[in-house]
Amino acid sequence: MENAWIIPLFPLLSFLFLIFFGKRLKEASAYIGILLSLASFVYSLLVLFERFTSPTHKAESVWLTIGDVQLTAGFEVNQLNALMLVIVSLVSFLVHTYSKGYMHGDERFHVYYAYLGLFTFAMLGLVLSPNLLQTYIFWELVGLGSFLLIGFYFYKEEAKKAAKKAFIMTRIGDVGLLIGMILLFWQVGSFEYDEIFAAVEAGAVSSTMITLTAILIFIGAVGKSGQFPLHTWLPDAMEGPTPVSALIHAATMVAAGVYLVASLFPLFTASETALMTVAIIGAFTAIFAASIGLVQKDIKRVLAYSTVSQLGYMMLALGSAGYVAGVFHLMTHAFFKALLFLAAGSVIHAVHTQDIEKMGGLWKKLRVTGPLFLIGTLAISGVPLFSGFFSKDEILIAAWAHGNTVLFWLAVIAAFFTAFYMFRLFFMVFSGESRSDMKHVKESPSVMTVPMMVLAILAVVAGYVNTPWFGTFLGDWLTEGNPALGHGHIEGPSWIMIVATVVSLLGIFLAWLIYSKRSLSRDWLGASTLYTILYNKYYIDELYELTVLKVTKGLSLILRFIETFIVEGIVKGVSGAVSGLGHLGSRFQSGQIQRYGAVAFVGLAILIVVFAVTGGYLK
Amino acid sequence: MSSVPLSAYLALGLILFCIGLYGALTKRNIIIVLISIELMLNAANINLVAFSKFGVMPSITGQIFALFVMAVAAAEVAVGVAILIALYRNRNTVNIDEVNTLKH
Amino acid sequence: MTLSGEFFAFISLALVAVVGGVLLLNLTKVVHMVLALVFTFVSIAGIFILLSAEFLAAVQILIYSGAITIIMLFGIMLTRHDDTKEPKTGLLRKLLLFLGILGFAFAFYIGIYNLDFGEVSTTLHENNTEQIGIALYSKYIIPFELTSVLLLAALVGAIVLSKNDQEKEAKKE
Amino acid sequence: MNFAYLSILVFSPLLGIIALLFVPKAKESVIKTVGFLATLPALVLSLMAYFQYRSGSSLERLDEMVNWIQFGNPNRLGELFSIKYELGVDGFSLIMLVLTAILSTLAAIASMYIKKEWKGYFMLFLLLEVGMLGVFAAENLILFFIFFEITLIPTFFLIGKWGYFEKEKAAFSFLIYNGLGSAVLLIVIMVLFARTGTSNIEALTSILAADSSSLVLSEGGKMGLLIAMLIAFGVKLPIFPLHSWMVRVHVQASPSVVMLHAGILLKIGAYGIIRFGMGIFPEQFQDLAVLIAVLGVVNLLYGAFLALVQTDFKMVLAYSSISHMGIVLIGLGALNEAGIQGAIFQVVSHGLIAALLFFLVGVFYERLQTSNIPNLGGLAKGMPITAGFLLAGAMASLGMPGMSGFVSEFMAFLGLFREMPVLAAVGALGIILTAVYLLRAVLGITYGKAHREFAGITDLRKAEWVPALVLLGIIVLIGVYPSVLTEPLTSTLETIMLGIGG
Repeated sequence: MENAWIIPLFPLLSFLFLIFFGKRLKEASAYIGILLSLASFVYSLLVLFERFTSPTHKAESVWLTIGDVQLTAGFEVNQLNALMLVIVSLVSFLVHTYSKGYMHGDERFHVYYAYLGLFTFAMLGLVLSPNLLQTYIFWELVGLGSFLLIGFYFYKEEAKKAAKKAFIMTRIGDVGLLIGMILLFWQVGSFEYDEIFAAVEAGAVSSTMITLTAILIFIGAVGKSGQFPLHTWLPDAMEGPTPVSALIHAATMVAAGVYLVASLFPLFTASETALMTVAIIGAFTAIFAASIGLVQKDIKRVLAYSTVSQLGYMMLALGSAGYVAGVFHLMTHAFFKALLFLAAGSVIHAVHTQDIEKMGGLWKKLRVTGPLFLIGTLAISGVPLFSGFFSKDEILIAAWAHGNTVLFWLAVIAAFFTAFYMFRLFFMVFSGESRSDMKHVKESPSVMTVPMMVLAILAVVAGYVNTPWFGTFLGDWLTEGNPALGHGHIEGPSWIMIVATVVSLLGIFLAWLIYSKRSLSRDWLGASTLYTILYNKYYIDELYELTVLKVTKGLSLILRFIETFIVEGIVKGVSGAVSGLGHLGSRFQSGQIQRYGAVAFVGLAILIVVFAVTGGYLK
Repeated sequence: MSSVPLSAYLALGLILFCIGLYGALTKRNIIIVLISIELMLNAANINLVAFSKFGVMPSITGQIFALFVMAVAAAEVAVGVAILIALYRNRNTVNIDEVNTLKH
Repeated sequence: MTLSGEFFAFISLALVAVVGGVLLLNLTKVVHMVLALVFTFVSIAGIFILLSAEFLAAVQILIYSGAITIIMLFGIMLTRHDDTKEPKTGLLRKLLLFLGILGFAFAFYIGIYNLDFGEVSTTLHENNTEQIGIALYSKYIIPFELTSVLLLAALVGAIVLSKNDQEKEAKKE
Repeated sequence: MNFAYLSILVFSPLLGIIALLFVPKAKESVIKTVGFLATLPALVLSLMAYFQYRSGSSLERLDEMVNWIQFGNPNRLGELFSIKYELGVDGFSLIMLVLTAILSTLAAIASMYIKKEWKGYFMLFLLLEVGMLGVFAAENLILFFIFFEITLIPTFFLIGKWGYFEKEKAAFSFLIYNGLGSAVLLIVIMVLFARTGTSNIEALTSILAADSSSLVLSEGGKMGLLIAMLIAFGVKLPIFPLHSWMVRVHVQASPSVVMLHAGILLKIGAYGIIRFGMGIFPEQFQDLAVLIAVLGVVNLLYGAFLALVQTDFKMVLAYSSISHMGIVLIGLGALNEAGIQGAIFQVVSHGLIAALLFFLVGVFYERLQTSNIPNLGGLAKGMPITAGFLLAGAMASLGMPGMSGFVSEFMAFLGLFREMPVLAAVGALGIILTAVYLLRAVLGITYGKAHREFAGITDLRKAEWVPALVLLGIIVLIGVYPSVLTEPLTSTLETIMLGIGG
């Protein structure tokens, strides 16, 4: 555990090596990436096991000295970190493997692997950070990795836009985080998590300050986790390669926001307002994104909105003081959403389109991908016995127990939506008639299917580490020795579980009726205004276009006006004055010595007369 | 001993100098300008010689200086007229206004 | 200031010199101006005699009244003079210069007015030429020799400058 | 160390000028090699000084002092006015010396884009280097001013002769603005010199610090001098609204000149404000802190907004320089350790980043003859490595952690948030805007569909790798291990903090 800092260095090594020598290696770059990510996974696993028995380990050294203040860098292995390490390195390793098949034939293959290495490095670094500053550093680097991978197909105009949007939208959040973090620093005098918590607990920070900083930091999380209103970049980010969507925009980076709130949980619990904000934003995002997901036609976009919605769920959990529920859902979601994305990638790989209207009847052709996709769908829909069921249940209980009745019912409706659109997706892709133009559909190679299988197994069993039936092992472990995080398991009325099950089954049934059995018309909503609004994602992008962008642009133009007319005017004035003086002077330079002599003499005469009359200055 | 005071000689020198100066700065003809300069030099000579007789320490040095001034003046006039002739050959004028090559 | 012969001589010589100068400025024909100048030079030679500088007086007449005036006349003859065509100097400049010179003269006059170091009996008038000769060949030998170099340079320079560049013109043709 | 170490360091480029005198005009490669080699002694010597300082030897040993000019009437004044030839460095100026030496060497490499009259170019270039090194090594205001002027004249010619289309105009506006700035500076220096009888910086600091009862200078006088000094250096920095000359210069001058201009010459302004403004008039500076911070935020936002609407990439970078210099002011306005350290970091960091970006502009301008963003696009296809460096440079510029830009931005804001949180929050908007305009420009150039065929266009040549890689390497080094800068700065900061009583 003392050497946990090595874990992020493996992928960094991979990044550096591939960026410099990858060009010669071509597709052999994949082996380097896979091997090094495997190394960090194995190491993370060892750290996790060690963490079961030994206490939190923290090591730091000075990074930056500002006067008397020393900012440190180091690493910390506590329960949450250890868990996240394993999740991140595992998904990363699987995606590395999967990509070898998916990206086969791309001419910038090695660059892709290099970027994956950079991202994994940053994400692992983020997870290991013991203080806010370091978190922020890796937080930004993660964003960089995400940006690079979204824009991987740089020659596509959409990819370029998406990458830019992703970077800028998250940056808006990041500035919130930065401000919050700095304000907190001047209150506490340190960026260290421990010291912040100690100060908060000791009441050294005023409650308004806690609320303010917590909300500012939450804005950072909102940006990264694609929460409303900074969510629009996440669906657009689907322009990147699909495995990237699985790694970054489903399992790891977008969960960083949740992770951040979880890491700073004691700060948030100290302010009821902050908690409430988190919960409301979370719940609203959950249902908001889910409703958009109902009508999208791009397979990856549906998954993207589902991710946004699930992240909202996690925020709701944390906002309802359900620390364990949030982290638990983060873990299960990482597995089943990564699985779904990889499976979607496999489908896209086979049919070369992302439009679900053009798919259908693939169940028979993709004998491996189909069932795997189904497992993922079942898990996310919260069908009993799958992992999603347990974690979602935890969240609902937490929300109920915290007294957020309205939010609770919102979450229930979101769960219904989730089940519906996921199965809509499933039925439209896999059931029904096979399309004529899809004859050459081939199952993906095993290098792609095996990682999916691993994820599928986890998507099924990961829930059993924390169940009301077999013990809440995860919860107990996470909260061990840290009462600020709340209890390992929150008791709730058992009808919640039944309601959740019923709701999700209802969603599945409805989807089946409409999209598989076709007993209900698919066009029942098609032409309505509601459909249009949903399909256009509530016109949020357009709204931003009209407000923020227009204002910025307008301001720029006004300033340009100032620049060209006022500032340049000053310049013109100055240069005009100078050249005017020059012209005036050059008139005397007639070239006639006699005139020069006359001027010089008159000057001398004046001086002499003055001298004679006043008797001299130096008397 | 002498009935004419030093200041009278100096005043004469001053008047001649001023006349020469005025001529040098206002006349258009280069020859006149040269002549005026000679006049100024002569005025200076009067002063030198006057001081050589009525100065704090009267000595022959003042006269010798005047002698040198004359030599230099002669050289100056020779070169000046030579330049004038060369100029006249090129420009066909002796008007000082048209000699403004310094401008360029 | 008694009305001695010396005073009378000074007054008349000074008058001639100043009148010569003034005429120099106001005559229109260049040759007349040179003539006026000769009067001035000669009277200055007279002043030199009053100041016990007989040798200088002789040199003054030889060089100024003789050589320089002749050179000037050559200059005048070798160039063309359209007195009528010459534009007059601007009145403003003339006025300004005149005021300037008046001020200048005034200031200096304050300085030299009543300047008197007292009379010391001198022997300048005795063997004046011999004295100059001794001083020139003893104390001032180096400047004296340098003067000859200067004159030589002026000689060469004058010849080079005024030489008609026949080779060039031959080439042109 | 040894005798005249700093003098040799400062004047070593003169050797190159002398050597160039004997090289025939037409021998392009020889001239370029000599020009490049002549920058090396300063580089080696400054790096040696840096590492020796890091390993614990004191900087005082480098100080030099020789009597230079003396004048005045001792009977009347009691003593002579004497100007001494004094060279010396502290941590801050040592860093600036190293930065100058590095950038000069790299700019000499980047001078391969010069197309004509290499001999004159390199002679001026080396003279400029002497001036820049001298500015940072001078311990005496008058000596400083002389070196300051030495930088002005070669820069004028370098811009006016070897630039692009409107180079003369740019050169003249450069000269007018900086000339006026220098004039103001000269007045300040002369007043100080006349009032205190010394122009040594340390002596001035201590005289004015002891002058609590305003014997030497009245309070108003000090404030006036400080404001004049701010204007003088503000032109150089440049502070809004004195910036428009700088935009022209950045657009019109050739890449190697802009590398030095953006990298070092602008930083002389910041150096002057920190060293002289803050050092000599600490109390008055405190009174002006709010104004400076506000100016900083204005610079930051104004530059950013204008960069947003430019179509020429060079214009974007020029306005981005204005914006980034705002961060220097923000840091100075904060007037605490974090802020000042951030400002100094930003000085160094922006020097490197701007040099990198302008070098890359030169790289693709050389190949494509345009830097207009709408005419470019998809460059990553034809020139992936250049595009990669460009992106890395942009990331550094917008404050990506792990690169030097972040450390400086972070510290400057850390400082300001302590003193003026609201103003700092407004300034933080600039961070977002920076990302917006840089991405817009850089992605516009490298990403998207290619507007033209890149056939026959080569990616980075070997000689072009060196500046790009070295600069990026240093940027990352500072970003990852900022102690390379903080440790030498410790004593300088302590002195400044002592002055402002914080």
